[in-house]
Amino acid sequence: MKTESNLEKVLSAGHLAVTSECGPPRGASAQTVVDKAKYLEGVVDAVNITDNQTAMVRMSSFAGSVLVKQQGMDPLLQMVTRDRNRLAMQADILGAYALGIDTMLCLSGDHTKFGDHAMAANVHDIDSIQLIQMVKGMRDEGTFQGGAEIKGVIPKMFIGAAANPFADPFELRVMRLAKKIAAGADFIQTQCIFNVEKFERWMEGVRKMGLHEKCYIMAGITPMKSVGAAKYMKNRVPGMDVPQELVDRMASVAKEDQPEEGIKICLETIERLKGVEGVAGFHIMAIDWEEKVEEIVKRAGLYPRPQV
Amino acid sequence: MKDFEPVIVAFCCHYCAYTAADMAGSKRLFYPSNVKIIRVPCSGKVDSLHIIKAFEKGADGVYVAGCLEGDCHFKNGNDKAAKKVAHMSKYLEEIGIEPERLEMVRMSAGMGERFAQVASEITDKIRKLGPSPIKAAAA
Amino acid sequence: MQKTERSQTNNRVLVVGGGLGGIRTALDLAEAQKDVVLIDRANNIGGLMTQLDRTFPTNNCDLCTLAPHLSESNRHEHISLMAMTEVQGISGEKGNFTVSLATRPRYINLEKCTGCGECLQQFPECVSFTPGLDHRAPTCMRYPQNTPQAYAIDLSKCDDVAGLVKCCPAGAINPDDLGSNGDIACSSIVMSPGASLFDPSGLDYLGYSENPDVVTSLEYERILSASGPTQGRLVRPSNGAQPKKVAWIQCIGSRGLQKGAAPYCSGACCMFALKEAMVTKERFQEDIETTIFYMDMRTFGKDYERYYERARDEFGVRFIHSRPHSILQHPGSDQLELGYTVDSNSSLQTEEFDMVVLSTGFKIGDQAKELANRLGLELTSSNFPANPGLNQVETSTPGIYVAGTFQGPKDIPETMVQASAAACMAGKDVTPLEADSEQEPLLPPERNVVGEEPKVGVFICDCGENIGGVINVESLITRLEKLNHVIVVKAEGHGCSRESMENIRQTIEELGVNRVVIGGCSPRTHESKFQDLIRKAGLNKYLLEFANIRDQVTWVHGHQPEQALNKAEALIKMAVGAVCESQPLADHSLPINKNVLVVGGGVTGMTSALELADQGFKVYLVERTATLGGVAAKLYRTLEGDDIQDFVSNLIKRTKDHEGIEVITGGIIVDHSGMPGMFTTGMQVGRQMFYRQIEHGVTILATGARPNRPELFELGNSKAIATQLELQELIDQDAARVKTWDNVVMIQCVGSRTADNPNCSRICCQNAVKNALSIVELNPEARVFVLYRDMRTYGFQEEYFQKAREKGVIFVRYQQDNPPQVDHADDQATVTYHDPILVREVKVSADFLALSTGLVADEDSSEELAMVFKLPRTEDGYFLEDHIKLRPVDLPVPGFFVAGTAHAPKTISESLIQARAVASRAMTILAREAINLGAVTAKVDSARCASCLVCVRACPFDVPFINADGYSEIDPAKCHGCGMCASECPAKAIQLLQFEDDQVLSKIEQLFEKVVA
Amino acid sequence: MITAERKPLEEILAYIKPFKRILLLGCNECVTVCAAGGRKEVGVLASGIQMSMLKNGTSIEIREHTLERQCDPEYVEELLPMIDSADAVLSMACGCGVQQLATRFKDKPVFPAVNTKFMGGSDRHGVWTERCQGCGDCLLGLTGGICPIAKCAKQLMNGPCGGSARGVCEIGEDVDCAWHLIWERLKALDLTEQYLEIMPAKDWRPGGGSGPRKIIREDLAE
Repeated sequence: MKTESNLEKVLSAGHLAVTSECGPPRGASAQTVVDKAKYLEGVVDAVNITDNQTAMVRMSSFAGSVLVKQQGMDPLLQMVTRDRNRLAMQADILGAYALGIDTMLCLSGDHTKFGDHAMAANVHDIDSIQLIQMVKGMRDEGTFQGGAEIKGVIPKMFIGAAANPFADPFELRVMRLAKKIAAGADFIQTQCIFNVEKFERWMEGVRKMGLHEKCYIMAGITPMKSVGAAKYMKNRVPGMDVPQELVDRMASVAKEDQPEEGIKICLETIERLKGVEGVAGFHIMAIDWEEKVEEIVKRAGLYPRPQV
Repeated sequence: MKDFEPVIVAFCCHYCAYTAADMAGSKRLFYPSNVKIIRVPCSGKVDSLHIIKAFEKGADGVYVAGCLEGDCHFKNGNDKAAKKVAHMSKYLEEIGIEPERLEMVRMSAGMGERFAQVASEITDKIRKLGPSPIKAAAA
Repeated sequence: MQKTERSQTNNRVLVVGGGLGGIRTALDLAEAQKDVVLIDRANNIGGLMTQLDRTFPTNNCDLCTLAPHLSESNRHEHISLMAMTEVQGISGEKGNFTVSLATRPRYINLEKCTGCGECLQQFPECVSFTPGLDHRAPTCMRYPQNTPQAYAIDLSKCDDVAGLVKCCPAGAINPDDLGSNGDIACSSIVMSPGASLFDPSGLDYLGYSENPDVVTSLEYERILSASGPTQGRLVRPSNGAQPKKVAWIQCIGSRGLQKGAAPYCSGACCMFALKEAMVTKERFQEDIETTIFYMDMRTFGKDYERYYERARDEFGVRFIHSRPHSILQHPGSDQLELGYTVDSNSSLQTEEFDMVVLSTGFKIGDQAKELANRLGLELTSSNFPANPGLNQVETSTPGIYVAGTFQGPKDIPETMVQASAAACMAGKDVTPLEADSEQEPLLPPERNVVGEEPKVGVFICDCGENIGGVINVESLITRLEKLNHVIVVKAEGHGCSRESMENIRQTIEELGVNRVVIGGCSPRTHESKFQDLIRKAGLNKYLLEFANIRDQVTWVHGHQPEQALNKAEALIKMAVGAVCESQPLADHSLPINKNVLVVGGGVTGMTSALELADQGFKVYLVERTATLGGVAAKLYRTLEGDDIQDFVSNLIKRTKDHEGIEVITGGIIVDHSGMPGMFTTGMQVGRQMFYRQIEHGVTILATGARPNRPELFELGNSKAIATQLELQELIDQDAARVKTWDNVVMIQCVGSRTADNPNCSRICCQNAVKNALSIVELNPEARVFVLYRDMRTYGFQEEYFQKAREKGVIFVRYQQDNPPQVDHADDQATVTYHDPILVREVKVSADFLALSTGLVADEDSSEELAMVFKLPRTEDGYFLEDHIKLRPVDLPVPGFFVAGTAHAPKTISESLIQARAVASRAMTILAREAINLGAVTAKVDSARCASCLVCVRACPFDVPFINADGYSEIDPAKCHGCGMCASECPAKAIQLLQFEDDQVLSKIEQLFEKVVA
Repeated sequence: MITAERKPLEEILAYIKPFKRILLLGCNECVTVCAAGGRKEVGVLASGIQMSMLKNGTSIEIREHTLERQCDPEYVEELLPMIDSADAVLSMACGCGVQQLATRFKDKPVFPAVNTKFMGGSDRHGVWTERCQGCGDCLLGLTGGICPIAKCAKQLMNGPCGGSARGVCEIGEDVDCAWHLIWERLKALDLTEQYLEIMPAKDWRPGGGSGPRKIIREDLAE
């Protein structure tokens, strides 16, 4: 065990882990964070707290994580390299660990162009892989990125990274994962999987390089609320791969039955992925639909969560 | 402005519009005398600077007349001219001159009728727009 | 009638017919310094092409491309043009003909007529028109470049002769004109009077005579034409409404399909119909439907197949393989009902259309036939002049040559090629004139005006009433006299008359005028005349500006004399402003090296070499292989039965023996430099790869094509399967084997008209017919199946196709998406195909399967040569000519020509025609001592140049380059003078001479002088 | 080459409003090549300014001149005979040229007429693209000759983000994914192994941020 992280415990015990996410509000209300987190209590092993998701200003991931921690749950601090330089990020890591946060996800972040501050500078002092390296260096070497020694308590973070098996160039996707693992990623949360076949092909490549043995791979799952949402993800969200059959399937049922159809698809996906060697768990991203996570986890046979 | 007579400069390609203008002549097709032709070997020879200087000196309207699409004797001079005209139209707007005062037209050497018609239409249009703001300010 | 002896010497060529072909022949000869008399029956030259709206495959308006040829031919010092003239009779022989000519009266003195059109305005009924679709055609001058630039009077229609005579401001009308008869001596004659079009009136079932909405393709062309009777509005003649559905019916009067139809294929109608349908679709898009009813789409010309594909795939033209048998109009309906059947369904189909266009073919009209008879030419059964062998432009009478549609049906590019070839042949019979001996009188030295204050002389023509009738020239003069730098303003009456020209010259000399402005007609027609004038007055010819106050002022503002006067003043002021900025310019000229490099030692290259060497030019003939002869050396007989082996070996012998030809075999071109008239080309020769350089003035590419051999239909896997090329060898060399065959199958379009090689190989259909005929001749019991997509036996080849059918050869059409299937054993091939008439699969066990594999460009050689010579190629690797229509053998790089199958697939006799055509084109350059490149070229000021590459990129002809000093350099010998580099140069480092910025800006300044002081 | 683009006329007019006599200066180097500030653009701008002024009922005297290179002091000396007769200088050169003028003519207001954009090159006639950000520590040797700092929207140094699709960046259809290009190039060069090496966090110091960067060649500097 590298860390005290609950997620690491669940994964290392060989259970299929479950995580979900909670987007902090675009305001200063702590209660909103608490309310959203409540839906996930006892249902997941860690709750991702997003960091200025889609480049829109929100309550900081750090503060949101602290609020979740206060509820006795396990937050997973997301950190993007877009908004801060390496000094700020290392400072936050120290602070977060001091407040009991021991799991994080290292990302480069959506470009500011997509958010509400398109005019803002994209910092990108380092990229996501270099962030992973930096966090690992802090944990395993006890040094800051600049080389100086960390005084006293060393932040021991369970380090996560994202992977998108669907983006181009496809052949580079496994190698890029390998690079993230080489940099120090302990676990991976993938982009939402709709094109299961393509994901399986990716996993094949992952296994060929033995990467699934070096790192826990959690499959990203998103339930579609409606045919509109399906189309939006298919056409508008960069890096998403939604096969036309799924859109057609959503469209083939009445509007009021579409939410249920979406959940069915997501359950079928989980079921199929359980059988894929190397899948260590599921990361369920129910965007603006957190209340359904519990139902999904239960119907997928992933409930109750193991106590480790 | 009742007695306003616009002065319009027409840069005409030797191979098409200039010939069409001659043809309008041999067919005795009347059109307003406001249009003054400057002959160029190809509409692609028309320089942005010439267009802008024409306005600066007091033109109420300017048009560049080149060959029909695909008919340029020098391959693509007419298309280049059209792009220059579009670019200069934006600049005119910046200066505060109605961009409609500048136009690209296309015709073949045989189109005497079209030459006369274009000359009449553009003269009408410029007449409605009134004197160029530059000329008005200088007056 | 007057009887005049028109000439004593016979050192000239008579060209009969002033259509496009005749003009080309005359120009080629004249440029080769040979005298020509060009006669035409019509009032003006130009022929059929002046009636076309647009031409395939560029779909351009042809007026602008044809016009320069027309005015060129009028100006040329070696050409005397006689319109309204016909041949009456002939005597003598090659080298010494006497031809009697008769010229009808024009009643207009061409010397005096200014083309003002006053007669037409006042007496429209007396001025003869040229028939179009509409009898009220606006003018008998069909287009502004009419040559001669004059009208003609039809005196029989005139009641008030005195009034007519008086109306002419130039006094050019002469009612006593009797015309003239006379004899002319000449050494050779080129006949290109053209052909007529089939008249469908006799075919009742098409309803052409009754129904106005059934038109011929030429009539449809006139309706589409901007200069036509409807000014380009497409309307139904019956009711003036825009048609929604138009159908074309092909092969009207061709292929022996109707009563009175010719037995041959007219060759050009398929492309003609495609063009009309495309132009129609282009204009009206979704608003109109176009349908073509065809027998075989014969798009066999260079890149024509692509054109056909575009029509179908991009323009949505619909094609129905059928021959409609009736066009009906039911009482009360305004629709035309077409009745037809299609292959797979024998029941009658009908469909309604708004207009039906009949694609009428070429035929020899009675007049042309009579003319041929008068010349004593032997004719074929279709009344075309018979030719004795492989040279299509020869006739039964030595010294008389033919070109164009009079020789046989064809399109414009082929007419142009034949016209040049005829010029080559006819030119051999005359001797060129010493270039300088009878040239213009000695010119005074040019005065140096650099540094002098501008002293401008303004000369204003009143052009009779044309200008003087609208504006008061005197008051115009008063206004102009005060202009800066203007030292004299004079009215000159008809400025272009001999007397006025002399006055102007004297004024220039007496007053020391150093810049001249002419206020008169259009510089397009008269600039060169006045340039010559001021040059005679000791001024550089570029110190001249024109103010077009006739065509662009008085003619168009006649209703507003005051405004016209103001505008005339403005235009002259602008011209004065510009001329003050003008500087003397030197025309660029280059001396000519009179040697010729011919690349490629096939029949084409050898023929070109021999033609040029016969006329005294030194020729280097470079062949990359070790032997001469090319692909033709593997051929035995032509479709017409000529012995090719014999022909080729003769040709090789003559080539090798000719003193003027140096044959270089095993030569590979490796580098090239120079400019037209003085090229240097390096090559490696022989096994040792010995390097040598050759200096030459022109280059002819005759590198040929390669027989295609795609791995299709089991080719190469069985003795029983081979190409047509191999089959013809068997027929000639192993007739015994051929005789044993009971069943022979031929498959057409193997490796042609496919995705890989989209164009038609042109030669295969006639090859198949030729070989099929040979087989049934050897064994009348043999069954020969030809599986084809479209039988493209164009022109006279059609007659052999018909003959093959009569002999029992079975022709079966197959679709590209359902090709025949081939199974093979060692000595048998089983071919299964879908029979569209039987509507079922048919299986044939063939003793021999011949694949029509056609030709492909020789990538190896053509790619390399294209790189060395910087020549463009088509997508499929053939050399790309400068103008597909009018300059089919000239390459875009001046001084380069292409002939034979390096240009596109073609038959031997077609290659030989091109071989002679390039020889003729080459002589137009070689005959000169120097090439005059004019003065309108771009010039770089290296002090300003930022070496930014804008000019390099903007130039449409890739002329500018950054030189060793790091500045842009523009070779005046290559510059086309468009000025695009000058207008884009961001450093203002480039000026286009004669159109310099200062000149343009000065015009603008003068125009607005009053507005902003 | 340094690229630039003319400023909106309105902004230029605001700068020169207080003045009566303007020296409008082009530069015959980069800005000529990118069609922003050569002799021709100087002429076009002069006309535009004249007309705008005239329209607003004022007038201005504009003297047009184009220097070989505005960023070198010797060329700028050429202006001595004309500088006194101008109230202000409007420069169409890049920022380097404008500053050179301001340094040389201490009491003369100098204004930019163009926005200096980036270091780049022309893709084709009329199109220029950024290629270098002058980071001072070139890593093109490791990335197949394609710069992820200048060309990747996120300046990623270890591979493409999840937004790369069909070789196009998530930023927009007209932006190539730099890493896609790098990857294709590494493949073509048979250097794909290079990709697996993690590129460490970059030292940005050579890229500036500590005052103007300087190059001093001891052998040349006086």
